[in-house]
Amino acid sequence: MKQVLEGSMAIADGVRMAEPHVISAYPITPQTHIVEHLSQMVADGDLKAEFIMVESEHSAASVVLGASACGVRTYTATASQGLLYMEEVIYNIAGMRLPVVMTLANRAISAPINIWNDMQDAMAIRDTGAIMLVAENNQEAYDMHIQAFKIAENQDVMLPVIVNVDGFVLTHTFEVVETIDSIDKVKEYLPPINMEYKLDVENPYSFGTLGEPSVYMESRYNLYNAMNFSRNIIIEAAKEFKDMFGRFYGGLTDSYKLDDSQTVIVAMGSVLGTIKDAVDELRESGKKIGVLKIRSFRPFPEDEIVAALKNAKNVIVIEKAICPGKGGILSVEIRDSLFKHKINSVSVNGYTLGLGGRDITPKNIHDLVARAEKEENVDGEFVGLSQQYL
Amino acid sequence: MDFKVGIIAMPGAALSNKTGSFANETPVFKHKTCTGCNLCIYFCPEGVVYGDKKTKIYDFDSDYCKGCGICAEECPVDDIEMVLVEK
Amino acid sequence: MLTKEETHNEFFTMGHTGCSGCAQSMSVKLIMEILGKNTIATNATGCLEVFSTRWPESAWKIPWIHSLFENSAAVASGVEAALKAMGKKDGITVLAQGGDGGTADIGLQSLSGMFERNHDVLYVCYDNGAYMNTGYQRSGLTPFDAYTTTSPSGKESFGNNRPKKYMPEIAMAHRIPYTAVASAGYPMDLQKKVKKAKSIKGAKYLQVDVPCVPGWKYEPKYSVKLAQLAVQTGLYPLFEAEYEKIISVKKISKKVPVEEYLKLQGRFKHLFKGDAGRAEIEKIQKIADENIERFGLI
Amino acid sequence: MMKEIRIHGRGGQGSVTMASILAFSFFDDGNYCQAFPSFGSERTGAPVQAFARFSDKPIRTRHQIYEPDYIIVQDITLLKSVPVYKGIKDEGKILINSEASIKDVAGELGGAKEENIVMFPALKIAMKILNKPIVNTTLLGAFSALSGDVTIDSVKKEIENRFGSKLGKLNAEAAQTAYNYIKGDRSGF
Repeated sequence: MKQVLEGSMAIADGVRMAEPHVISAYPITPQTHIVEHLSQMVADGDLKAEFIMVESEHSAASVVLGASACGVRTYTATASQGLLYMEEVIYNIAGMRLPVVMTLANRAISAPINIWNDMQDAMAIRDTGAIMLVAENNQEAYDMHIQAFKIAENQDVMLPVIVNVDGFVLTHTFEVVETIDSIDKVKEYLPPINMEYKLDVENPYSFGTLGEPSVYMESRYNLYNAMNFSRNIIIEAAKEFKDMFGRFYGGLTDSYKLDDSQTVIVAMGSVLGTIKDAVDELRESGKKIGVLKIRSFRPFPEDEIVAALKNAKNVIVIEKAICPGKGGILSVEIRDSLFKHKINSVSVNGYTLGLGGRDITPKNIHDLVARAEKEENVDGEFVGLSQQYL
Repeated sequence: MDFKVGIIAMPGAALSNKTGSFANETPVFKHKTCTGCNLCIYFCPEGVVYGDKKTKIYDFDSDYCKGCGICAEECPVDDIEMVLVEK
Repeated sequence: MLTKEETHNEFFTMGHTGCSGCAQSMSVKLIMEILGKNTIATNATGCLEVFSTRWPESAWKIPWIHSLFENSAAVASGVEAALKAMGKKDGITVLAQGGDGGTADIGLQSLSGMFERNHDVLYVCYDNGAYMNTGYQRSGLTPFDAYTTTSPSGKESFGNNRPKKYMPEIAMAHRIPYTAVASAGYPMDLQKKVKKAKSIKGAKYLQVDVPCVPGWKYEPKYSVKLAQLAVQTGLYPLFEAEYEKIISVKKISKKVPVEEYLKLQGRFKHLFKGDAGRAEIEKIQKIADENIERFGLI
Repeated sequence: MMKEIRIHGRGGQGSVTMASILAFSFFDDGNYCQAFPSFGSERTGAPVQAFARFSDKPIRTRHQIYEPDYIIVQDITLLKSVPVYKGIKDEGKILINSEASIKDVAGELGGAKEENIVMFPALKIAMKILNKPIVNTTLLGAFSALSGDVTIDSVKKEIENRFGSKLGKLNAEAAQTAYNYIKGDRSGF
């Protein structure tokens, strides 16, 4: 059914369709509406789940860790500082191969304190071993949460999945979302969770043992392999979803007007909508330009990126994060992917925009397209700074 | 499945680790004054002492005894003695 | 009758790598004997976790999970929630475990949250009065004047300059249904308290005094003796509380001067040099006397 | 075609509610829609903005609205502190809650054309019907009449959905009265 929903409501409803058994959360802007909606669903009896409102994000993640280890479906959500406080536990969840699903309402990091959107929080946890998907709009956010459980719980993956949704820009925006009417259809897509190893008094395994030097690397290697393998599962989950529900947003990446593009804009998340509109305008004026959307940031879609960019001249990476002491993050990874495939005909220009909720406008996109034609391998340059504050 | 490597251990698998080799001393149950109080069983940190309250016959599992000497120290009737392990 | 096979402790086995004379492993053995098969345990990072689960070995024959240092209580909350969600909570005890650092310092927040939400979990703090797993650093439960590597004695110091944090009273302040303090020196008393905790629904806190051979610096055979002396001096009062009310205390059978307790331990040996040390021992005696008075131990 | 609305108000006046009711109403009329706040940490009384878009095609863009087709001002005092007219399209219409006449604000027009500004006594209507100085629903009725881009029936339906039966009916009545007022029927006064 098509209806107008606030992003947070859409996400909560997507989570409800997956019927998690245990939800735990601690409030942080802009994640709050999601968990408020979920706790209301539990209070109203629309979702049968144990909802544990904890005393910190560290415990929110720890509660779902403990519950997940018992073999039930679990969910949590956070943002920004909350995520950083959770980070230790996220490593642990991934290390113990527990299929927790989590929403990250992307938000800037202190200091200065800032509640608005960017993706610096996500970038801070990119090596935790969690799969990181990024939603472009609230429809995709809704659908992606259902897919996330399927990916996480795949027997050969067994990793946490973090669904990134831009804070406020998606979580607090009302727009049309088509929800799924039949929970049975979702069940058909997403079968009940079935973990081979769990905390069970009949089969009493020990979880989270001491991994001495003789075994630690092997355990990390297995995780690393599972993450690599998850590429297939993410793509499969998207395709199966399309077959069943008719909606598709790409596998690890998606392309928009790429075929003959000399200039390609690469981005992830909600800014893609604004970029696509700007690209339509540029196309009308005769520019050969297209868009590559990163849908899965971890695992990183190296092959897809190389295939999409190898014939381009200019690549513009629009990134809402910065690595002090280096530059861009996504742009560096893209450049590395091309380098590894010995493609040196492409100039990859990384630009930093939209930090701490700074609006990214169509004019920004037009300006960058003009700039990128003259620049070469820009490394995370800040765009749109106010000279008066420097 | 591969992911259990380093993470998940089988129940009680520690029994394969014979900690008896830690011991420098080992108890000798003299069976002279024993009253069958069972304190040696209670107090053994490893749980290696076994025996019977009625017969007052106690022994220990040398495969795992670390030779701490608590049983001898706490025996209220001095019926346990620690002796050096010959290595 | 216990046979050789049966002594292979059913749910917490031998073969772990705890120190010779470890009072913590003794306590775990006693506790698991009461809790039995239908128990799921969580464990904070610490000695117990390290010595009982060196992969691929595990001394546990119950489902057991270690996550991190500070989240044993939160992980246990999640385990309890999952059992509830599956309709399996009845008949299964959730046991959360931590050392004194993992409980009263870094884990205090998650423990407080677990208490506050009154999860049906028994939390056991094995209190050996310092961070023994990392090599004897001071914790919030390190006793007054004890030497640790981060509260060393020296020309200007008699060791840890603050009294032990009274953790059981912090637990009681949460108005949880049951709080108890026990000791490795009194196994029947410990098991009685575990039995009682097992029968009560809601959050339970049990703190067990577990002497530590390398940390306290004594001969392994004195583990029990020291645990008993801690009680008999009044330095470690054993009691039970329901909600905010103390309902029983273990009376001291024969009051022992603290000196008898201190002199057996290397961590207090700096107090036995000169008049200044003597004055410090007086201060420790005062702590013991105050406990005796406050808890009515005699 | 996509049209954009920017709402200026103060924290507590229900600007975000207004934008979201607009979105629901546009949807009821068969359009795609989008509504979002200026994502501020503003507290009661501070100037806030809220935005709404509608289109016959799915809406992708997510930037804030700089060149609106419509501007709605809940509180005329904002004119002194906030450039409320900024970016208004040539033919863009501005709806201001005020009993003042257009001449009273002639000096604060910015780039806006006088003939595109509608001064509308929303507060008076709200006080009469709701007995409360909350003008957002009244302004929604006026907007429906002024723009012709959203039906008053949809607006009233979504107001009732939002506020429940009793309060919803009263607010819908306020919207209808405002609608009639703009359409020239001042019988309610």
